Amino acid sequence: ERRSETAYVYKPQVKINDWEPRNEVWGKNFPREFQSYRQTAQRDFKSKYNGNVMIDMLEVDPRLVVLWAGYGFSKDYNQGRGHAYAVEDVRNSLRTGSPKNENDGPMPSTCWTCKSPDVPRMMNQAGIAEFYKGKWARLGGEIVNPIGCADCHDPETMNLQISRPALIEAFERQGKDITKASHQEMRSLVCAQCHVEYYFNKEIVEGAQYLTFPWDNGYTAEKMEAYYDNRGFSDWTHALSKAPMLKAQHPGYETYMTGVHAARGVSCADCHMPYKSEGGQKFTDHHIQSPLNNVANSCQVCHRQETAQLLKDVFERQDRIIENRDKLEELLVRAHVEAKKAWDLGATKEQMQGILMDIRHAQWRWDYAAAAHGASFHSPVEIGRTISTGITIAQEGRIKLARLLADLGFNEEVPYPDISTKAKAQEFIGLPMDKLNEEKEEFKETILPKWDEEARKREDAWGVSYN
Amino acid sequence: ERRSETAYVYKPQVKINDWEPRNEVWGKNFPREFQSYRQTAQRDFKSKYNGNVMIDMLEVDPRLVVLWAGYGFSKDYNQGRGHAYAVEDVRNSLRTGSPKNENDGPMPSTCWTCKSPDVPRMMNQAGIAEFYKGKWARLGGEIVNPIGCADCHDPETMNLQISRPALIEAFERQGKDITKASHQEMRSLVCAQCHVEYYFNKEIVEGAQYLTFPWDNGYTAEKMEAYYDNRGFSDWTHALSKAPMLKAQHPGYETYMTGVHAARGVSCADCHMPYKSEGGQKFTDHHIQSPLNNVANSCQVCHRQETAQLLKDVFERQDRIIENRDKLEELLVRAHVEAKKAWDLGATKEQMQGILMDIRHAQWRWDYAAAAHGASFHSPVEIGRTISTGITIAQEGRIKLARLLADLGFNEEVPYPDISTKAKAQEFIGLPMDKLNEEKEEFKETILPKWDEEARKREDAWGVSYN
Amino acid sequence: MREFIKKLLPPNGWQVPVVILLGIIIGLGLYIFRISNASSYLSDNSETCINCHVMNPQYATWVHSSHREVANCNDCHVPHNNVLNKYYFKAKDGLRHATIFTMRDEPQVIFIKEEGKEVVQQNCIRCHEKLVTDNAGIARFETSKHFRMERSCVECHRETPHGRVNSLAAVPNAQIPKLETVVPGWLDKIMNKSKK
Ligand code: HEC
Ligand code: HEC
Ligand code: HEC
Ligand code: HEC
Ligand code: HEC
Ligand code: HEC
Ligand code: HEC
Ligand code: HEC
Ligand code: HEC
Ligand code: HEC
Ligand code: HEC
Ligand code: HEC
Ligand code: HEC
Ligand code: HEC
Ligand SMILES: [Ca+2]
Ligand SMILES: [Ca+2]
Repeated sequence: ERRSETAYVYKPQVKINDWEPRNEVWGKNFPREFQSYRQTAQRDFKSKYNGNVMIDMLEVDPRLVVLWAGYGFSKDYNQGRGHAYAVEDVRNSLRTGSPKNENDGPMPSTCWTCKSPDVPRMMNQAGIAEFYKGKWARLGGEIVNPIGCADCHDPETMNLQISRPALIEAFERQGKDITKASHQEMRSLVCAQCHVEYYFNKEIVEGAQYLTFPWDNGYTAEKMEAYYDNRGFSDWTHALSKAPMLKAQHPGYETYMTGVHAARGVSCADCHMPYKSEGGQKFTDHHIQSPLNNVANSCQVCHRQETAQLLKDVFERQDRIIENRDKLEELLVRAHVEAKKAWDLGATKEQMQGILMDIRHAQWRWDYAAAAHGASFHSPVEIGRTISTGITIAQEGRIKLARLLADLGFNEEVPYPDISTKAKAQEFIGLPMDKLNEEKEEFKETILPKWDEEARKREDAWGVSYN
Repeated sequence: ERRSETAYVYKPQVKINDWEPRNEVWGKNFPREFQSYRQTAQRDFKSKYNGNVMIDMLEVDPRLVVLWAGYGFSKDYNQGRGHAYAVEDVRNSLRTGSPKNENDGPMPSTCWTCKSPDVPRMMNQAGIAEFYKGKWARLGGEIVNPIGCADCHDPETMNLQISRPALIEAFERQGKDITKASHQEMRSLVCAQCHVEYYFNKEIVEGAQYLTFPWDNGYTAEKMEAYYDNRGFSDWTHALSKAPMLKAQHPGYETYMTGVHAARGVSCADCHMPYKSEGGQKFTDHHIQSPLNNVANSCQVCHRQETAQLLKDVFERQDRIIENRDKLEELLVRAHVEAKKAWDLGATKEQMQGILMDIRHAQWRWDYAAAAHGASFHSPVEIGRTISTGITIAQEGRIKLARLLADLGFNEEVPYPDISTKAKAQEFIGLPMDKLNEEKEEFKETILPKWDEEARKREDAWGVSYN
Repeated sequence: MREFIKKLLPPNGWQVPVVILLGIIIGLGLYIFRISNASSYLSDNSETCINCHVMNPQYATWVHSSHREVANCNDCHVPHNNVLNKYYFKAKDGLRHATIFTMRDEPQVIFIKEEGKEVVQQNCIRCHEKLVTDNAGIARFETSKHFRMERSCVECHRETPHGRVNSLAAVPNAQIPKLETVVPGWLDKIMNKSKK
């Protein structure tokens, strides 16, 4: 077998140990891949809806604050940027709060799972369920390297590998064997470790917030909804409507799987990590980003249309989806506010029961369509379908609300709140933003330097072994 | 110039006169095209939603009867079949009624416009506006040949041509010159003479139901809706809800134009009239039909996927669209019934105004999505978008209705009528079907033979001039 | 630099004929341009080729192929490695075609010449290079890159874009664009009349 020879044509500069989390160390052996990886730190491209700049989604669209009232996302939510920022962003987010010690803060340690190649290292050290136990702050000094080589590669062979148990377990529960995945499938599955909907299952191991992908019935909004409904699971109770809510987090892989590119065998890497030529050498571009910043190497490998036409194709699909997604968002704000009004007027739990389930289901569908920022291009027909069903359900809920409100003696339109800015919306739902921001500043000044110091010491001790 | 020589490589058997409506005569010169054209009379293929068999849509989906209450379509509506049936079907439809003489019947002569190559002949004889005057029965003896060669071809050169003024006029009003159309565009524009949304404008020429395409603002549902709204036009007043309704008729070209195949220059003929090889000759397959009965020659010219996969692609898109289209249909039935309830309880015109416009707009969008039977494949993203907006509007109307009904003292769900079969639905809206069917039978027995006889005499007199 | 100039020059065997041909072209230039609509031959428009009816079968099959929207005749049949070579090849080929055609010597079934085949092959690779060389693409096909690059593409892709059946007799009624009568005279007449 001379098949794998090319993999060893390179002269390795350094030895890369198992669980090596430091991207710079891998970079010594693979300078091109590393250089391009480093470009994920760029902040210079904004497309119509995405790009690598920091986009404060709550500012762009303050309705989100109301939809997430009572949940961390109403404090802070940004459109994701490059992999190089993964650790920085999870540290800075108001969602992770301002823990004062390792047992403090709103988030569990599971939140680290998709942010760093230190994760496989820690999982190996402590065990999977142990990793998922305790608070997020507990691992602050351990997890410092942003997403990188060890998340996707085997250091011996450089083969693509699955380093996160949640994906393997999800496949198992579906009766599929991930080790049988083809090379081409692996070029998407490495992404499916993170760009997927998830929840924390507290019933698997006592005390662990066990990372779980809700795929047992399938990938569509309805199939995952049924999964959660059957388990009586909810992420939080809405502050206004008291509905038992679900949060969809970036179901990128799931929605991609329902689109035509997946059906034709086109992988995530084909568009987000195309081949690149530099100095007569070809390699995989590790500058993972919006393909709209790189149409020539991505789309145009398969499509001969001009760049302008391909951009138009993407924007046209996004526009057609987002028009109705925005509408659904407005309807959901109304539903929450109307439900609150009903409670205020003395509605009973029995009367509200069906209405709250409608709100739960409609918002789940909206989030399924919105949370994966590529979905309106990855699978526009399916996303459009999902939004339509969401609109129907939201409006059914509002019809029931209209009848209930009339019963309770209020038979007119409930006024739409003034939520024209993020600040107004956060005030409307009663968030003490000044306090949250102050505490975060203090956390950054006092706790973060300690974490970094701890990490520096550890990594210095490892050193680098040159060949 | 020897350019056009090939056009004469064939030995013409007969001379084809201008306005020759008889397809058999053309067929003498072009036997392959004619033989394949004749196959449009086949009734042997049923796909998931379409095909060439007779599909009684009111039986398949009795809700349609309610949506069209007060309008001809509630009596009779079939999914279109092959071109060879165009004349037979318009004669047999209950929509054209049972005229006793040439000044009788519910339909204007304009109804013939898209059914036969006798139409250009008659338009040339009488003039365009004259053609559109009077009743449908007036031209019964003149229009007998089903859609055929003279509708699309120039008899001299066999070039594609536009034989219907409505398309030329619509282009002119859009500021476009149809004579500048490319060869490839013509391969769709010949279809756009008929597979388009239309209405009868009574304000162009006194006494004429002037065939007009409402494209002045554009091809989307919203753009055409604005066209009609601005003119205060409505096709009929709904029998239950009294809403001023619009009927969308097969906006096939318009919806196709919003899809990716049109964007890539793929024409109607590419899929519905692919090239065919027979006995060492290649020619355009004039068996216009569902491409799903001919995937190899149509789709697979461009797509390498297996037939099963391509069929799956089509069905998947259709399913995803039709799920929500069906839902919207149900919501519209509810809206009509609820509106009737409101009238019954004494609602005023002022109270109903906004609600009726919602019903009009929502049903227009539903029809835009449903009437062109290919649309859910031709342009699934845009059709999905349109249906979503339709659902929002229908439900807004129903929220207003809920409040109005509560005001009028009725604060509960209005029961959904039992319309589980076509017969029940037609009874529900009060159609005297037995009478209509009896009259039609008589019309077929007494009037149709006269029309045929008149035509036979005329055509016998023309003869055929062999070379 | 010398490498560059060398690249611009036509292949060895053709350098002499080129000089002669250039002479002829310059000599008869104006005259030919006027009578033959020659300016159109400089374009890449596929319609140019069907100025000759013998090209109709190829036009008809091409216009029904998936390449219609993405590749015109010259994209495949003229070298694209440099500009000079492109027009040199065009001139050479065009003159031969014109001569044969003028002498009414055209065969019923045209076959591509070896040299033309090589041009076509290079053009397939020119457009599809990424697809046939990048490892993502290769992963999708059974055959290896090596195996495919060394054989003629058309060996496998026999039907791309003209198909196997494309003699003059095979497409007797092939429609070629001559769209001056999209709106027939009679309709034009009565429409104008009804407007006034
Ligand atoms: C299954 C993998 C996974 C888990 C578990 C996960 N994330 Fe993420 N996270 C992602 C992905 C993927 C993105 C990029 C999303 C995008 O496309 O914008 C992201 C983005 C982020 C961002 C940057 C964008 C923003 O929202 O401001 C923050 C902060 C973040 N996550 C925090 C968290 C927290 C807190 C938790 C635990 C509650 C968590 N993550 C758990 C995968 C995960
Ligand atoms: C270990 C978890 C993980 C893996 C594996 C992963 N991602 Fe990400 N990805 C994230 C997180 C987290 C973010 C958001 C980072 C932030 O905003 O701080 C992100 C951001 C992105 C972005 C946004 C970049 C920008 O410029 O806005 C893209 C595109 C992306 N990922 C694509 C991919 C693809 C394609 C793959 C597989 C080849 C992949 N990701 C694998 C976690 C992951
Ligand atoms: C988010 C996933 C992901 C991360 C992180 C990642 N890679 Fe890769 N890498 C890939 C994929 C996908 C390929 C293409 C594999 C294929 O097609 O077989 C690849 C290919 C490679 C190859 C093979 C040669 C080539 O260019 O195609 C090398 C070497 C490599 N990566 C090095 C690195 C290094 C060094 C890092 C860290 C700086 C890194 N990778 C981080 C996903 C990743
Ligand atoms: C590795 C090949 C490949 C890459 C890379 C690729 N595509 Fe495609 N694309 C396809 C295939 C295959 C189809 C399905 C059509 C078909 O079967 O021919 C498709 C379909 C499409 C469609 C029609 C589907 C729809 O939603 O209407 C659009 C638009 C499109 N691609 C745009 C893009 C853009 C933009 C990019 C880059 C961001 C891109 N493609 C990258 C292969 C690819
Ligand atoms: C056919 C090409 C194609 C494929 C395949 C594809 N994407 Fe995308 N992706 C795009 C395009 C185009 C966008 C929209 C970018 C924009 O709006 O700037 C996008 C957007 C994204 C974004 C948001 C980018 C940003 O700027 O924040 C993420 C994250 C993402 N894709 C991840 C994935 C993952 C994970 C997969 C596989 C499961 C995948 N993509 C498969 C083309 C593709
Ligand atoms: C602008 C062209 C046009 C005009 C005008 C027109 N039709 Fe049609 N008609 C069509 C097309 C196209 C179809 C095929 C629709 C499909 O795809 O099913 C059709 C189908 C039909 C059918 C067969 C299917 C069915 O509905 O049962 C009947 C009957 C019919 N039309 C009657 C009429 C009548 C009556 C009128 C006048 C009110 C009329 N048509 C006016 C284009 C037209
Ligand atoms: C002169 C008007 C006219 C023209 C021109 C026309 N159609 Fe039709 N078409 C009709 C009518 C009317 C029907 C329905 C006939 C019936 O059901 O009796 C129909 C039916 C069809 C059907 C359904 C056939 C089946 O088996 O169910 C298809 C497909 C179709 N047309 C495609 C086309 C295409 C493609 C073109 C252009 C190449 C075209 N039509 C041009 C009027 C027209
Ligand atoms: C609904 C429109 C339509 C009708 C009706 C129609 N044709 Fe055609 N015809 C076409 C189209 C489209 C082409 C392809 C033209 C092109 O590609 O240039 C064509 C091509 C042809 C050609 C050129 C040779 C070939 O096969 O491509 C002939 C000859 C022909 N038709 C004869 C007929 C005859 C005879 C009839 C009547 C039996 C007829 N056509 C009816 C639309 C039509
Ligand atoms: C003349 C060429 C041609 C023909 C014939 C053709 N297609 Fe396509 N198809 C395309 C092109 C081009 C695209 C756009 C993707 C791209 O840019 O590569 C496309 C896109 C698609 C897509 C993806 C778009 C979407 O809605 O998601 C599907 C599915 C598809 N075609 C199926 C079919 C089927 C089924 C048929 C036959 C009924 C067919 N095509 C006939 C050229 C063609
Ligand atoms: C890319 C291929 C493609 C193109 C281009 C295309 N169609 Fe279709 N068409 C289809 C497919 C696939 C169906 C669905 C057939 C089915 O469900 O059996 C369809 C369905 C139809 C139907 C209903 C067929 C029936 O059985 O009654 C009509 C009518 C139709 N198309 C007309 C048109 C017209 C007119 C155009 C151009 C304006 C056009 N189509 C362009 C592929 C195409
Ligand atoms: C003046 C008439 C005429 C025009 C214009 C014309 N051709 Fe030809 N072509 C011919 C004749 C005659 C032959 C047959 C020559 C032979 O068999 O040696 C031919 C043969 C060919 C061949 C096969 C023989 C070879 O040279 O390999 C190709 C390829 C070809 N033509 C391409 C084209 C292209 C591309 C165009 C437009 C740029 C074009 N032709 C324009 C007359 C013409
Ligand atoms: C996508 C590439 C491509 C395009 C575009 C193309 N051809 Fe060809 N052509 C070919 C191939 C491949 C062959 C056959 C080569 C072989 O048999 O080795 C060929 C052969 C020919 C021949 C020789 C006859 C034969 O069938 O072998 C003629 C003449 C010709 N082409 C003319 C044209 C004309 C005229 C056009 C434009 C209307 C055109 N070609 C467009 C690829 C192309
Ligand atoms: C000018 C660029 C160009 C040239 C030259 C070209 N192609 Fe293509 N080819 C394309 C594009 C773009 C597509 C995709 C077409 C589509 O999406 O419908 C394609 C599609 C294909 C396909 C898949 C669809 C089909 O028709 O089978 C094959 C196979 C193919 N080309 C082979 C060839 C061969 C063999 C040659 C040389 C004879 C060639 N190509 C020359 C651009 C080109
Ligand atoms: C030994 C046979 C063989 C040779 C030689 C060959 N191919 Fe192919 N080609 C294939 C096969 C097999 C496929 C896959 C067909 C499929 O997917 O249905 C294919 C597919 C393609 C496709 C379509 C890819 C897609 O996404 O649909 C293109 C384009 C293509 N080849 C171009 C070329 C070019 C250019 C060459 C010459 C450099 C070439 N081929 C040489 C066998 C061959
Ligand atoms: Ca981004
Ligand atoms: Ca049909």
